[in-house]
Amino acid sequence: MTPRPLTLITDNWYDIRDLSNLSGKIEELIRDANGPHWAVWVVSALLGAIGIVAFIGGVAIINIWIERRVVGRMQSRLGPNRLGPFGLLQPLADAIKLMQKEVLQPKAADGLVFSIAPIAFTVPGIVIMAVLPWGRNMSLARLDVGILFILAMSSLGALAVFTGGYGSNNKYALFGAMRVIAMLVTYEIPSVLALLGLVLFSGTMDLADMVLFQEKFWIPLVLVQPLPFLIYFISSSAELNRTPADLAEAESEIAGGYHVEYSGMKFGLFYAAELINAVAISAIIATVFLGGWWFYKLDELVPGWMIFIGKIYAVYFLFVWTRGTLPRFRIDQLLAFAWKWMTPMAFANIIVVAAEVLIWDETGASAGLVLPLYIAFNMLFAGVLIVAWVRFMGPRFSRFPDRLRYFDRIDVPSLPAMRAPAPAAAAPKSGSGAPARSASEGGGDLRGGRLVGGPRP
Amino acid sequence: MITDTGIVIAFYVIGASTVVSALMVAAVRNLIHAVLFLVITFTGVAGIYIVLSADFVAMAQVLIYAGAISVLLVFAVMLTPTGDRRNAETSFQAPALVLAGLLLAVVVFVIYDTDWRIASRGQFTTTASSLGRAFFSPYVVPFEVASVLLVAAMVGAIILTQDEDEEAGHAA
Amino acid sequence: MLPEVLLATVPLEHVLILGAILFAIGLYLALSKRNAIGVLMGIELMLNAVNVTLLAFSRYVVSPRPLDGQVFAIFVITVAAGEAAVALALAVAIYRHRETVNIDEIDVLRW
Amino acid sequence: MPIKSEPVEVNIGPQHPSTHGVFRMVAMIDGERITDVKMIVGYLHRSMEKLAEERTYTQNIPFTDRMDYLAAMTSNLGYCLSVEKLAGIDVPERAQVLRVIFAELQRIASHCMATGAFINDCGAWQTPVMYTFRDREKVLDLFEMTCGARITTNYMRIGGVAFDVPDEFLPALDMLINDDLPFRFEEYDQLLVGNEIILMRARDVGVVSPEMAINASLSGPMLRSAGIAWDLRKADPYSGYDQYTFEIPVGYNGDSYDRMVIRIEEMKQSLRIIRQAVHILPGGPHKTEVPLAIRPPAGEAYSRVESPKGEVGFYVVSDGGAAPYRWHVRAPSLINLSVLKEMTVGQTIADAIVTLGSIDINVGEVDR
Repeated sequence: MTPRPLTLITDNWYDIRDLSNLSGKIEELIRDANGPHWAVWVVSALLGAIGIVAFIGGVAIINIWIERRVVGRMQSRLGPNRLGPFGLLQPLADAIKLMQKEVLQPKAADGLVFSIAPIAFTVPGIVIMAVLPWGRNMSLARLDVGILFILAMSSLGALAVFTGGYGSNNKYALFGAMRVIAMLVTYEIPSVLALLGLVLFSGTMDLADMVLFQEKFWIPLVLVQPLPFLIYFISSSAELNRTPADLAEAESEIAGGYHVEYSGMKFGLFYAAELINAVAISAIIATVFLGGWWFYKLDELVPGWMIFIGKIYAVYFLFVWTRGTLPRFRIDQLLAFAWKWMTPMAFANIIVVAAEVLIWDETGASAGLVLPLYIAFNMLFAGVLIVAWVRFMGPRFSRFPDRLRYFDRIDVPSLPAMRAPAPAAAAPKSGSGAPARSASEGGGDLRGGRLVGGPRP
Repeated sequence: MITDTGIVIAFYVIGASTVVSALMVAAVRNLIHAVLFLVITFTGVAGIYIVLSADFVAMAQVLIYAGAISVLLVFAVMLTPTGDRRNAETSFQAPALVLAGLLLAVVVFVIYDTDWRIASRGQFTTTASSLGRAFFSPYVVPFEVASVLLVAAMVGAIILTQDEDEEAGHAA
Repeated sequence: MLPEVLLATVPLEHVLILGAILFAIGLYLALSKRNAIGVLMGIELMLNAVNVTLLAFSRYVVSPRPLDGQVFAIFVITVAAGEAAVALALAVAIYRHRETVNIDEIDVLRW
Repeated sequence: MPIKSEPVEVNIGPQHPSTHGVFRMVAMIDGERITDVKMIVGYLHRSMEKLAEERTYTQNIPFTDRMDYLAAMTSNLGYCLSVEKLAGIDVPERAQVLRVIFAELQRIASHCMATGAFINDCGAWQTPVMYTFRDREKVLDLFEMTCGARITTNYMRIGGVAFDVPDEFLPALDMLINDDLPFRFEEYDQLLVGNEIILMRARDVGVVSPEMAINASLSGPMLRSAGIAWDLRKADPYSGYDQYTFEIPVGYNGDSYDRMVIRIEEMKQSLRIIRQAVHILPGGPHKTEVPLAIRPPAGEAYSRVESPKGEVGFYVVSDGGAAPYRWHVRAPSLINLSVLKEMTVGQTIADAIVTLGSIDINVGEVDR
């Protein structure tokens, strides 16, 4: 895909508020020097690629530290703090350690597949970065079908995970691989539907145009589309294998899942790619929901890419937060959640959005009137939909568990040999429906609980 | 007419790698490897689409073929027992080879023998929105039929893979 | 400037030949593979080859509605997706009944 | 006709992040469902019961530390009670109360560990473990203050306790049980009890029916979760437990969730006991003087205490010599583990991990 011609910026090239000034300057120089016409493309592509790879390298290094520090704070401990100021050099030490380690490969592993998987896992996350608008004129490849590209690329990552899990010839790894496949098939649908609502509303699939839409109407789309934000956030955390849905690695169940056999830098690639993918998804959310490089008038003072990175890390913090807080779902619960909850909600949302777009187009009302109404309605709609779904489709356990029973006296049954002729003391042994309540008479105090005995049906 | 140097290079590189990986699909002995090579082929074909300036179709290709159909294939392969995961040929191998070769020869002959009405048109600038318009004005009936087809396929797939015991239970 | 080689164009014939090669490989796969899934892979490859051809015509050939080829390609992809789902469901169903996906052995309808 | 699938034999353990040590569980797995479980124990077997026959009664106390190394105090206590019963040794009043204080502190420490590790097995990313360890550390600090050790305390002695508590102990304890831990337990209540994901993961997972619990001789939270009110501190009081007011929380369902809630409630009850014990802590000696090499009269004795894991019993047979003739330990971890197969078959692999976590085994005690 050829990128669109870069708009020449009249600003000075050293104006770092917009890095496209630099590439524009270089383009100009090449034109002036009568260079070959394709050199412009090569140079600008190289510049953008170098910038993105540098950013990703920094991300892979620094995000380990960020994640460990933030989670450390959440877990009432300090996190890495020994190596360098605030432990900032810790990721470097980790990386050096990983590089030094021997790369083991199981004897029965499928060699080619085993080796390709970490690389194939890393590529999509990096490629996604190319279509993101980093500033008003800063996107390496401005695709008309940017959102479709993102969805296509993020679906490739799961196949790489499957490849690694299958190639390892390990049962745990195969479990992880199959779980990834099942989750991909399931979570692709709500995430596509969630983004479809946004595409409908903004009328474009171009990410740069979506940011411009949000700039034009002075509103981050998350306000207009709260439900897709939730759906996309949850389903992308499933695609990213992060903790509420990290079934593919599930350390406590399948001991690391698909990368259980990887060591050394191959494991390092998996680890780095997870961080890169997390940042890529955060960047997507920051672009389409939070307005990318635009933030009211701030983008005239601060370089757009700085605002964008700030938003990326705000979303990334949400990911770290959920990871540090929530336990994991079971695979059937996770899949059921996608099919029974998120997919119908996403469909309902699309219908609502389509109606809203139609109303807006037909009436031609001004944005200042329509958008606040839509915000209010959509927030209300999302809340009502979620609450109603919880009511009707919620899990079968009671919202709050049965209170325990409390006994402060236990009558001990005498042994048969010692038993008096008239066995007065009731045995604490119980039938299936009636657990012991021998102590409940007398001083037995049943504090504020329903006395419903026996196993639940 | 595609004349841009980079695109010309890209076409031949992508085309060669696509053909090679398609050949590997036929050649490798392990069905999973065949599926993985097929994914590379699909991605390569998507690259060809981009060269032909059909960006929307290319992305749909990656999303549907490389993302979804290959996953379905993987699923199906994993559902078959380990012994059946070979990529062997039937006794029709030689006739199939001859037939495919003959077909290729005939098609290539026809390609060179036909006088195509080639336009001197540049690349398409944007396809997504015009495709969308095409779907909703001249092609609205096929579009709806396609959606019906997909629903039918979905229902059919569900019915085919449903457990019969379960089915009986529902009927009863 | 560039050497002459790099100024070459991609003729329509080359794109069509690429499509033909892919189609031939797909045909070979579909006819010769023993595993039902292998056959299905061949069919998908053939559909892809057809799409390449369609898009090539859409790109090169004069037409009042130049995007028709792409529209048709998208319909082909749609049908291919449905077909893949149904065919894989069939493969699973056949495996469930006959405990094989070897198409040499699926021959109850032979006579 | 369902798709015929090949069951896979998966080794969960001995080196697995959630088997709490070197326990090994060979599971036949069909898809994600477990069809059969074989338990293999013994990787940590140190033949303590045999080694004890070569050592004096006092020398055997450290062995009990290393059985349930997460609840060393209660193991110490059970063993000392059995020898005291055998030799007819009286324990001073102060030592009795100190024993209760430390046993209940140990219960808090052990339940903290069990709860945190259980949520970790549910898949949380170390956060609950860090929270509960924070509180466990404070308890262990008190142990260190008193006897110099944190885990393998070796604190109880035949006839009393090894050392009297230092002067700074009681203020520190007072701060812990009145200012610190109550708020922490409230925090656990808010975070864990009623948490939707934990409910989804642990409700109706690893269910023990009351019959099964009694037939398999389960004890501790496992038994109480099944709805059977049984606690040795009430049923067979030792060390003066009958003079404290506290309650035994009992569940309804016998599932993993009930076990977790029961553990959290028991920690609160332990705080109650400690408060009363501090209140009545008398002066006097902390230990009856007994000879280092006790030679109890020939005979046998069995004494049991309610350890955090269940009923830990020590059976000592003396032939009149300086070493026990036979020493046997009823280890609650091993016996609670014996129903693992019944609890896990039919569940998914993820449920099995949760179930195992909710049993709260300690492989040091399982294998001895």
